Amino acid sequence: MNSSLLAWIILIPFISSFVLGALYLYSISIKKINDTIFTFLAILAPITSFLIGVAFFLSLKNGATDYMYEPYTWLGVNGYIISMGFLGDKLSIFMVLFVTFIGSTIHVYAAGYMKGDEGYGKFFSYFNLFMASMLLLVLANSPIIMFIGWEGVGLCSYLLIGFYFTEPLNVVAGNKAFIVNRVGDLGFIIGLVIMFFYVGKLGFDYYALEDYISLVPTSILTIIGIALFVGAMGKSAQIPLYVWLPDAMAGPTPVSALIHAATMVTAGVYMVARFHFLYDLIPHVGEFMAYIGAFSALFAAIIAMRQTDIKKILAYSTISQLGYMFIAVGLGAYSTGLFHVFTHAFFKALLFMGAGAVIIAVGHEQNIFKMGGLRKKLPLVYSVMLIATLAISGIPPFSGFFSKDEILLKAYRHHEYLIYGIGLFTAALTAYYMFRLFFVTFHGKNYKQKEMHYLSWSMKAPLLVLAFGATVAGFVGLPEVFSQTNLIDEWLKAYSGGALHVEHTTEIMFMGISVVVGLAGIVVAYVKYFKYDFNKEIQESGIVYNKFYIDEVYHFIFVRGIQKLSRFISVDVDDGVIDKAVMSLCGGFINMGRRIGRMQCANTRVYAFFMLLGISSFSLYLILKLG
Amino acid sequence: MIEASFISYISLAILLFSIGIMGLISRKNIFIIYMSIELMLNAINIIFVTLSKYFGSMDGQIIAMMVMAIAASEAAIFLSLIVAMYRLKHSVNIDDFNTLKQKDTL
Amino acid sequence: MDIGLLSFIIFLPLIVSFILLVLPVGMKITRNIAFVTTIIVFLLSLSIFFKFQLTDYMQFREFHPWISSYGIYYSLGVDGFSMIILMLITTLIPLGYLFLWKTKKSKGYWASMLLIQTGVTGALLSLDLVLFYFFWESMLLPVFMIIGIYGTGNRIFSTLKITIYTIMGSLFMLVSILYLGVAFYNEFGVWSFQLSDLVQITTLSNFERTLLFFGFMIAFAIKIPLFPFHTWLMQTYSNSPTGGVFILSAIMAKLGIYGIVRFVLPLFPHQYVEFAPYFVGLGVFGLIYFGIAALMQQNIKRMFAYSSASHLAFITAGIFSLNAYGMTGAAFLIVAHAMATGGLFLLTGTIEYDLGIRSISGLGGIAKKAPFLTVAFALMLLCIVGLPGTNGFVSELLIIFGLFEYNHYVGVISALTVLVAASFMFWLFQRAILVKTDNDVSKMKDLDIKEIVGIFGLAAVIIAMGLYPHWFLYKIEPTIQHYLVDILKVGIGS
Amino acid sequence: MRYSEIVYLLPLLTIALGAVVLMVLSTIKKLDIKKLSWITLAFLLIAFGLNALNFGYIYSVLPFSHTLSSMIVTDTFAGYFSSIIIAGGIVTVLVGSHYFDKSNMLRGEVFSLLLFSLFGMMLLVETDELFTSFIALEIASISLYVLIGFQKNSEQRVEGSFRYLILGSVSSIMLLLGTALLYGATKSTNIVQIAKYISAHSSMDMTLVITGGTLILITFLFKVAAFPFQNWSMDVYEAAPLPITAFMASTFKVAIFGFILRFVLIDFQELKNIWSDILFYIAILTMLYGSFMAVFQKSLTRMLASSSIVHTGYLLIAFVSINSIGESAATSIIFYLIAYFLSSMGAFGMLSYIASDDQLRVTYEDFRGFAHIRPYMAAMMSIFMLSLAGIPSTIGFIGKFYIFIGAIEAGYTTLALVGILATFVSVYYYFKLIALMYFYPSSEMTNVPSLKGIPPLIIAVMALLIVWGGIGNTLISYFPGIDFLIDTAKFAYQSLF
Repeated sequence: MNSSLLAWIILIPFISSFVLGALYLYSISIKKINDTIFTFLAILAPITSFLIGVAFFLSLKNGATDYMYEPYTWLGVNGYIISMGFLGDKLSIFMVLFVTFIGSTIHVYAAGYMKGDEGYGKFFSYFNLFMASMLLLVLANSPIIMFIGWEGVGLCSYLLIGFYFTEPLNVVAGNKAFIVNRVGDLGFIIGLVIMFFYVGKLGFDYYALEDYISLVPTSILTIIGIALFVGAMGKSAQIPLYVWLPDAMAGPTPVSALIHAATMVTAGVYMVARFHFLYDLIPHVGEFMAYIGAFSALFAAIIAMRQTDIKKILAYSTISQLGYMFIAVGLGAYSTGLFHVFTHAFFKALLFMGAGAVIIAVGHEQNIFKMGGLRKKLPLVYSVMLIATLAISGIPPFSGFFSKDEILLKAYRHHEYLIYGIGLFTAALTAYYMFRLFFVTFHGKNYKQKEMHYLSWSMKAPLLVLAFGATVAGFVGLPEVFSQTNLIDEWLKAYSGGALHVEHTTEIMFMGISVVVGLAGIVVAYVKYFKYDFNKEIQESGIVYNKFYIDEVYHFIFVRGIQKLSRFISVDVDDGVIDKAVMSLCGGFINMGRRIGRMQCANTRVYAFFMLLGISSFSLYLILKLG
Repeated sequence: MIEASFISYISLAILLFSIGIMGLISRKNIFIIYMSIELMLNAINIIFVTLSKYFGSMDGQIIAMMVMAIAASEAAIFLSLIVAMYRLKHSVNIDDFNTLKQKDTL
Repeated sequence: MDIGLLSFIIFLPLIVSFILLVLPVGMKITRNIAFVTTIIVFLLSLSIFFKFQLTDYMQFREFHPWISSYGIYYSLGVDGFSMIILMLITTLIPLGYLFLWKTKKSKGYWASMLLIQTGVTGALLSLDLVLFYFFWESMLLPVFMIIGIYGTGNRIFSTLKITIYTIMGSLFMLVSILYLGVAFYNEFGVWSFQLSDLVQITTLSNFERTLLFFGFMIAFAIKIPLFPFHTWLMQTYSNSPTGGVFILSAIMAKLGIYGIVRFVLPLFPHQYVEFAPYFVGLGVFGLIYFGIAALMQQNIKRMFAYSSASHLAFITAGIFSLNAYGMTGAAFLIVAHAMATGGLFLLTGTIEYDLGIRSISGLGGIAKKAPFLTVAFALMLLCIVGLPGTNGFVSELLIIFGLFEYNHYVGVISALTVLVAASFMFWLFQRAILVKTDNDVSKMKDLDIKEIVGIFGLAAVIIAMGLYPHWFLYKIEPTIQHYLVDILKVGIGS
Repeated sequence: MRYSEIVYLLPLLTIALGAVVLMVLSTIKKLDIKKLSWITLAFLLIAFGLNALNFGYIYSVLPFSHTLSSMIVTDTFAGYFSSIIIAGGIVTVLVGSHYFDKSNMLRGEVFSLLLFSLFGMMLLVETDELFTSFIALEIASISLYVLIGFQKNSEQRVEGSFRYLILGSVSSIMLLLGTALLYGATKSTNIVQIAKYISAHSSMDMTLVITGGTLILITFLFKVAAFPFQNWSMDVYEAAPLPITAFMASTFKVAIFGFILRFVLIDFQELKNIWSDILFYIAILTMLYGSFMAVFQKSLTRMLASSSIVHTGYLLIAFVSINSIGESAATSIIFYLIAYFLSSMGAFGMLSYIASDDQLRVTYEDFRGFAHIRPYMAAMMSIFMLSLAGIPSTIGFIGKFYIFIGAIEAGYTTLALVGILATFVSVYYYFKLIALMYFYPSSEMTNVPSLKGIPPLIIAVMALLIVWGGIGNTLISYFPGIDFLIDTAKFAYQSLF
């Protein structure tokens, strides 16, 4: 297979995006273009990329070596060269596959969801730009090229969150997402620069880095590791940089499904896995990462319990699940983390698309307490949502169970009992809040009857595909107790962090615990919300509902603080001190002139006196000079 | 002998010159100012004449004559201006003439 | 006497300008002819770009006696560093014309624009210090006119302020130039103000060199501007007409940086190295200081003024980082920032033209009315922010590399640039362009076809430079190496 | 006695003859100002042409040395200065003719007085005898006193004239006193003889010589309005009719510098170090005082007057530098004098032309929006301002360049820095005028003469010369440019020895 096709995986969506964007601008300013053309162009791109990805997958599966394609020198300074290069190895092709697959389904879904929207073409232009950036991120062969994709997805996220940009809230959310991500990027760049300084001059692609990273002292590696992880925190919404993700739900639901649940937010996990050679050397940073992940998981789950906005609940659950992934990658079990990325992509995309369908159906209402009893009206959505909710709650045989269980098991086996405990508890909470959402939305009593909107097939079909995926995705990573071949671990052998052999009985015991915990959560939710009475108006409030006031605290410290500082600088310092000093110097000079001007008093005798003074000073000078 | 009288003449010149300068800056009457200037010129004339005598050449004397001529022409200007000034202000006080004073001072 | 390509590039606009001023032609003809002139100059400079050889020598030399009694020569030449800036200037100015096309200014405006072009290209290409100073000061006059006549607000005050401020700086430079000339004369017995001659001076004491170094630096620091010489900038930018502020920000400020690299570095390598820490510190401080100050500005141009100052401080830090990364990055950021900020000012100018002068809170909802403008605005803004895929990123990354290599802590702090610009730029974009407000923006028109071609051409270059920077950078590589190996090593060696 | 030597005296004699002829003609009522000015011009042009005959090579002749007892020397130096002085006369007549014509107070005697004054100035630069220089100075000055106070019903004019008369006489007396002391010390009033005495007795006590020289220097400082002898200049410049102000500010200064350069360079080659310290401070104070005065003026005349003090300061910088770098400093003084001559003559001339109709006080405010009514005149005025401010591409820049580089070469970097500071301040008051002319929409100016006739043409020629002098001859090699001016200035210097 020609390795240059790697570039086409990225280029196709990119070109598609460009063409769509140009057509859209043409369409709105000159002549209207039919939406069908947009749809066709838009959906073609991810599918083509997916097919190329499949071809690479098959080729790698048949034992081909990693594909490397370096079309040109990106930058060459001081004799050191950074190439624009793409790497198709097992990890990246794995990511390509699921990104393009999920991407394709969501494209189809979006074609239905966005139907008739004014910005139809724009939406797909952004969407394909996102695909291109994400694929660039995945396929890059060096951290710098990865960073191009990394920022590209951030930009698309911004654009798509603020898709309906006339509403201030959306744009503010977009800004927040971008800025918070930039804080992460700051870390990423610092890590990158340090890495370049220490090893990059020997070559800056992953291979070279892997070869030479051991030359760097551990203390430096620790800094690099933490700096890169800060980047991951931003992109993957971990404590303390998670605040943007819930707000990001302001974007259209397909965006939330694709970007803010399935793909982009997992970039951090992917990045850590990509740098496994680095993190393998610094397990203490990994542990820190795992703790951050665990606390993020717990914290987000707690907040999710009291939220009322269906998309926000899902957003917090995303943060929570991402926390699980970081537990895995932090503990060196990269393949396990990626496994969860994989299963999560399916069920979370499904959840969001289901939620989107619900939202559309009830006429753009997002508060679950204003829904209720939708089971009969939306039977298909009901059933796929059930599958997804079960999957996220960790109930076998749905996909989430396997991956989450494996993470918990890994945590236990690494003797990280606290993490294990948190993970387990979070699992219970997850089951609880997800079923709370589910029951309130689809069950309950005394709910109001609502006008239902029609759901097109292009929205329903992807739900089915993903439901299938959410059900069976877990089987690619069956634990040892069920199957000798864990496909994921096999495929990503290099990233599995060493086989952790566990006794079968222990393993089954752990599974049992997980299931019991998950069921417990469900039962509590059932009791509380299955027959939820919509007549009694309860207002959610309290510290948890208000997300522990973290947003407000951030706002106060950072936003207000910097705004005050900005005013201080431009008004007090610049205008008040520096400019004033300059101007008063000039004014002082002129005033001094006015004072001295009194010498021009037009009195002849005074003038003569000055002359005399001059002559006298000359005389004095001569006396001194001649002695 | 010649030495002593030389010093005396020069001293006289210095005295006259100093009186002239003092008159220039201390008196307000235009005429006196004019006379002070003439006094200074004549003091220099004395120097020239004395030197001429001392050197035994006529140069200095000639110069003195010519200075007188110049002083005369200056006098013409002086007197006509004084007339003009008196016409304008009916005053011979030099301090009354300050229309050209600097404006906008502090 | 033969007239070389560089002379032609410099003086064609001047001659055309005078002819247009004297002939009784109308505004439109003046504008059209001026535009054609800039296009011709652009093509000429393009030919220089392609004929440029990969060496560190001065190329396209021109050398004629001018004032022979003091050894002042009319001496021109191009190396890699000035070549990219030449390309930048000759590309940006025609673009500016496309945007200023519809402004119904009088013919003096267009003539002044041509004069400015002569001034800036002349300063850029001079290799004789007196000639450089000659152009350096001359280019101020048309700017003075443009801001003063066509500006807004308290324009007269700010015009006088910028003039006096910059002349103050350049007079200090003049004294330093003269001092160097005298030192050369005392040592070699002939007068010369050639850069290549003056670098050979050995007799100056360290103290003298330090004073002279600051004599030069103060001129450039005011032009750039560096903290604390920046207060003229904000007033001038907010009161300038679009064309003036476009020239000031996109071109003239960059010449300050250019001057440091072209003259200060070779003349005072030791001082350059010795004081590099302070200037790096000043640069990084300015980056953050101006960046934060930009956040709460109500006037778009004033905000861009702070934003420019922030970036230019960063560039300054880059050139003082004493290594190839920082210097290459700075050279590249000069180009990137000039393009982006120039584009932004032009776009802002269109908004101002349609809606009148308004504060940021008086705008909003433009995106709906003018999608092309919005897209162009966004692209320029992303370049300013340094988003990967634009040339802004490449250059900022290189500078951060360079600064990190210079000093780890400074490098880490300078990485804040990714945060600083983003915060105010996106906020501005939100308030001024995107979000719909109660303000009446019905008069807003989208870009016309000329402007679209121009601005998207620029955007294409920005992205091309972001995706394939090497193609643009390899020509200046020998020059940068020359600076580092032949000149800076001397400074570091002490 | 060779009668051919008369050639060298012809310019001087032509001027003198002109003065007498015009005095006679001015009594004829039929001849109006216009006709008289043409006659004056004819004399001046003849003199200029005669003077130009000897241009371009180094010569030094003592014509009729026996009859005149070597008190007149005609050399390249004198020729050079004479031509500037005559040119000053020509420009004054041409630019001022409109003004003289409009102001009915002035009568035909003006031209006679002007020529007498020119005669005095020419004599001043051509004499190498101190007492003759006193006479020449008095001739020049007395004519000027009269010219200033000619309108005897104007209080301002008379007062200015009188003040100038008193203070000017005192300063001339200093010259005379200095001459007396030098005569006493050296038994001669001839510059060359004095120089011989000084070099022969260099080991002896020179107190008397130095004191005499100092007194002459004081006269010079007074006439060029250096601190602390500067007060008169602003009053007198304001009081005088504008063409006369222009004449005084530019031409008279040239003559005085011509005289003092000859005196100092010939006589005090060895002793000039004596004054360098005090002249150093005087130069600084002069520049500062002028700057302080100029920044707050509202009247343009007064601004130009105070800025002429600053320019005196620049010239003094070069004058101080003469100590160590004689030739180039003298050259730079000569060059700067030309630059200043062109710029200030242009600026004052333009002012006088603008003010000639209504005779109003010309202030900054009067120029508000001027460029919109008279674009070309505004452009010329801007060129003069730029040249005075020393902005590149004008001759003013080149002049400053020479002065400052000379100062640095002579080791007076401090002076150069103060000069730079003064230049920097000057940008403010010169550019303020440009800003006012261009940046305001309309003008309330009434009765601005339109751009036709000879005066604007002459002013335009000067503006072009200023620009040409600033750009030089890079493109057209045959045309005289900066190098030509410098070379002739050097010839002039060399002819002194």
